[in-house]
Amino acid sequence: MNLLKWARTKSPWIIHFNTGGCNGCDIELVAALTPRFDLERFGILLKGSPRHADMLVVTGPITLQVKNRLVRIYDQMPEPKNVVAVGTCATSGAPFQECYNVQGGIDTVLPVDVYVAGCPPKPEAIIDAIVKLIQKKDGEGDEEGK
Amino acid sequence: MEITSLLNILIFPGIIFLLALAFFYEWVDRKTFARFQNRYGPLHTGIHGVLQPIADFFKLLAKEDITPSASDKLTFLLAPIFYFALPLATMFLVPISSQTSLIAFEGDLIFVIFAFTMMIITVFLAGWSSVNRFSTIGSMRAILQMIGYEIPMVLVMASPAMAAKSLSISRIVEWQSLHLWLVLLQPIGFAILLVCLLAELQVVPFDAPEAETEIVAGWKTEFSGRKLALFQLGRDLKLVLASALITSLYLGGAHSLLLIPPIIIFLAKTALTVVLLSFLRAAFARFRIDQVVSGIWKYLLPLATLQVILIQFGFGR
Amino acid sequence: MAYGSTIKIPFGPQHPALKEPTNFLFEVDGEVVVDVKPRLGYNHRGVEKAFEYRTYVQNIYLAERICGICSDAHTTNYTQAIEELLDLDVPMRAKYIRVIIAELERIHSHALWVGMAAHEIGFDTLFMYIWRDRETVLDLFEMISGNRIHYAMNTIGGVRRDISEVMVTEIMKGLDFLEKRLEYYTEVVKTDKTISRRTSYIGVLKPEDAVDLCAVGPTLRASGIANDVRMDDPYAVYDEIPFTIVTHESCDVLGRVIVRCEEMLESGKIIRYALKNMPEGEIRVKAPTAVPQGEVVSRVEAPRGELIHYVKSNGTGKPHRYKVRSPTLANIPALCKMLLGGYVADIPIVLAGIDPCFSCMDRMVFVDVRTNEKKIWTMQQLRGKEIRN
Amino acid sequence: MKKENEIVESLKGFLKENLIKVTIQRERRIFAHIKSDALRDSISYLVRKLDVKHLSTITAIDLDGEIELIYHLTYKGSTTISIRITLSKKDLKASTITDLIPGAVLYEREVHDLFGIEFEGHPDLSRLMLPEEWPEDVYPMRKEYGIEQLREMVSKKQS
Repeated sequence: MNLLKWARTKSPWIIHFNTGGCNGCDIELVAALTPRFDLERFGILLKGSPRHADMLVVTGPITLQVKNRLVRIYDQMPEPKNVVAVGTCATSGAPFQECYNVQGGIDTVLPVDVYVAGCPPKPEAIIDAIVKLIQKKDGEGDEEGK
Repeated sequence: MEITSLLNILIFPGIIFLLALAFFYEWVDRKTFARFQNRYGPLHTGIHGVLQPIADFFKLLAKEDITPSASDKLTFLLAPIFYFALPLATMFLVPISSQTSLIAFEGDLIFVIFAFTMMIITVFLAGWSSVNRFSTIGSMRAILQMIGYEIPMVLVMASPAMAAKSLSISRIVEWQSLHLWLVLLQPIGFAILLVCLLAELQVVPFDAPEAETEIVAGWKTEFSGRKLALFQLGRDLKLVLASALITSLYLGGAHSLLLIPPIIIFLAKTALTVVLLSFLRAAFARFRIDQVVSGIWKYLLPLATLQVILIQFGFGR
Repeated sequence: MAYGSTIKIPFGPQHPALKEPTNFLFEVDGEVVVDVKPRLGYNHRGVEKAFEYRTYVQNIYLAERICGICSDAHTTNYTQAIEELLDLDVPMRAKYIRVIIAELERIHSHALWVGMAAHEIGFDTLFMYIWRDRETVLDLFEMISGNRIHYAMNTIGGVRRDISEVMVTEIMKGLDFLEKRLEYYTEVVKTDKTISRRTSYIGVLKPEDAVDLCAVGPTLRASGIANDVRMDDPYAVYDEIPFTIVTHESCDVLGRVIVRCEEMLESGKIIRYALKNMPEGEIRVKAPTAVPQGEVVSRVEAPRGELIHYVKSNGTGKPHRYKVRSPTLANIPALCKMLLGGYVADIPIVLAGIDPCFSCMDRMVFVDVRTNEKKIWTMQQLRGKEIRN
Repeated sequence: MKKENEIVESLKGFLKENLIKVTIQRERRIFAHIKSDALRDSISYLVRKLDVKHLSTITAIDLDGEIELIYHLTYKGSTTISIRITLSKKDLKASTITDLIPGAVLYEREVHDLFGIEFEGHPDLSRLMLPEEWPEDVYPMRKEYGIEQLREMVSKKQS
């Protein structure tokens, strides 16, 4: 069975969804694809359709408008799927706490595997989070990896 | 069916070898495409990421396989199988380990052309059966594009046959080993075949049917899990088939050269063609579907007919 | 597709072409767009209400997070407005630093956009190259302010960090490399066949439509109208810095790409001039917390166009009302005018043409448009008109 | 300051008694308070005579008892002329200016959505940027709603 585990950890395909953040995290995520950081070294590809993706990378606090669309995207993704919440907005909706149209972090709606702190987190932090999630899926994740 | 030819079919120049070649060439393609964009490409799976396509394939095999309720179940199931089987079957017609392919008969070139058209029909059925707006538009674009490049491709595949006066790829390869390579005799044909095969592979200048930024993933939007794995493998096999075809028809195919076995020559040439295709993929922006069709009809078609006329006057022989 | 009827294509809220959640519902007849209904609001967080519940100092951090790409434009605008209320005179050195940071952000934002536009039309190599070179600007930001995106440079009464001599030489070196690369990319954009095939005569916006629909920024300047807040309504030290407004007459997406590329080169010159003539002196002035009663309209030329902030204070520690109108909001009517009659394949590149930043903008939905006659056109009438001519 | 005085004079000449108060706050900033029913003809005067075609935005402010609308127009991109009208909370009606300045169609929609002001003649005043499940006739930017009130109103509507 370790061939399957090896395959699953070596080619995590991600899909990105911005739930109303300030798109600082989005441009850092896209910057992670470019030559200097290059996510493809780990086999990570940014896919367009939820059917093709394993990991849902979410940035931004959930606005009420986008909530059910986010859940629908999550449902469309095939099983073994994970959620990565990138940025303090996604973790807790921090800077937009008092805004009436914001519902807060991603975990109020979806089961989140990895939180990436930072506003916005640097591309290295995002890559480190995805690699930690891969190790966690491997089972040999070190102690502090949740 | 003697044991040897069964072994040939199953193992050496047959299925196992072709699948390995498909995975290897996808790695070559992704690596060169990344290097042209000044980045690394797959690096951490196997040495320099060689096993990355295999990892992708097995991961997709293990994923949940969703069939949309509104889709036409049977076609949705069969399309990936056809998309994978067609290029694999056509590869047996191309000479790999010796000057004659596993199955060589007069007219196998016509079968190859027929197989190329069937592949696009499967693409159309795949897109049409997954009832999703993006797939519908993607499949319509695939058919439109096929109408565009089909005729120049047939003309340009026929011109080597005219030069070698035979419709079998193996005999064309033999003919080339006696005369000059056809790329020197018919350079226009070589260029047009390259462009048409780019369109056949639905690669960047011609990837309107699965344009990621316009229609999500085009006709592949609804496929996931095993079906997507078969589509991925089918795409790689088509890449191998396209480069093998260019090598056999225009670059002299597999022939032994002062005690280097033909298989090595064949691999070298096809690898170079894959690098060339990958370079073209990195150098262009995507054309709109109407630009593709009008461009091909306005420029490639007259050139292809010119090529055929030239052969009649004895230039291409 | 059913015979004769059009099919509706949802574009977003999650779509690879759009980095932010917005939803455009296009009615398509074959490949031709006949109707566009943007349904925004996915990004609407109710920021203006939150402004009224925070003190003036806390609001700086909120203003910065309205938009990640033009965060400095928002904070410059905000701090200027409050300084005008308090009528503080900000030291000249702080104003020069504000101009330098604003122009560096313009280079970073335009480079980001040209890369995204190349990605929209499938030219990933240019996207990768231009984003690789954009990293130099982000390194400069990290050197000056410690963060790549939200630099938090501005505060009420001046600037929080100084630009030392070492940094000046560093910035100059970065600019030399950048200018060489940007000249090359401008050359590529102007000469490359495939780019011009996909962007010339696409998403055309005639000059009188641009003025009628109150378009702003590069979208307006690409239709040949030269107005730029830095020149017309100079703030900080833009009146002392010689620079030219970049315009282009082609009124299409290619024009917008070229205008943004040349604006990047122009910003480079502005930064060099500002670095050379930056006077010595302190960079901050102590600002009282209580703000007297009053109202101020402050305008800034953000990378995407004219950004307006309006503040009304009632003498307490919190603003009575704070209004933000971002440039993308002003460009949406022009965008809908451009999209009608185009191809489905052109939607992402035309949409990207105005460099939409939905996180700043997200307050608006737009359906109708008025063509030159005085009547108000409904969508059906417009559809008839667009198809015929 | 010459340009600003010219504009103020021409405004005074045209509006006469409709113009309640006009001030030149600083260079390139003019604030004019006019009667609410004189809105349309002052805007059409500005658009035709002074060629002020660019409307930057419309700001609405909730002063307890009445709502103030400020139309920020720019003259040749440089001088901002802010036309202010006040509507009492009892009848929140204002006439639309989309036929004079087509770009205004957006800003009127926002003010309608967040403050509940009806613009007669507006082509399509449907819901703007508030989510579908936002309760009807709750206008979030009004002073009478606190953020907590808004929160549980929405959660009540959703459940």
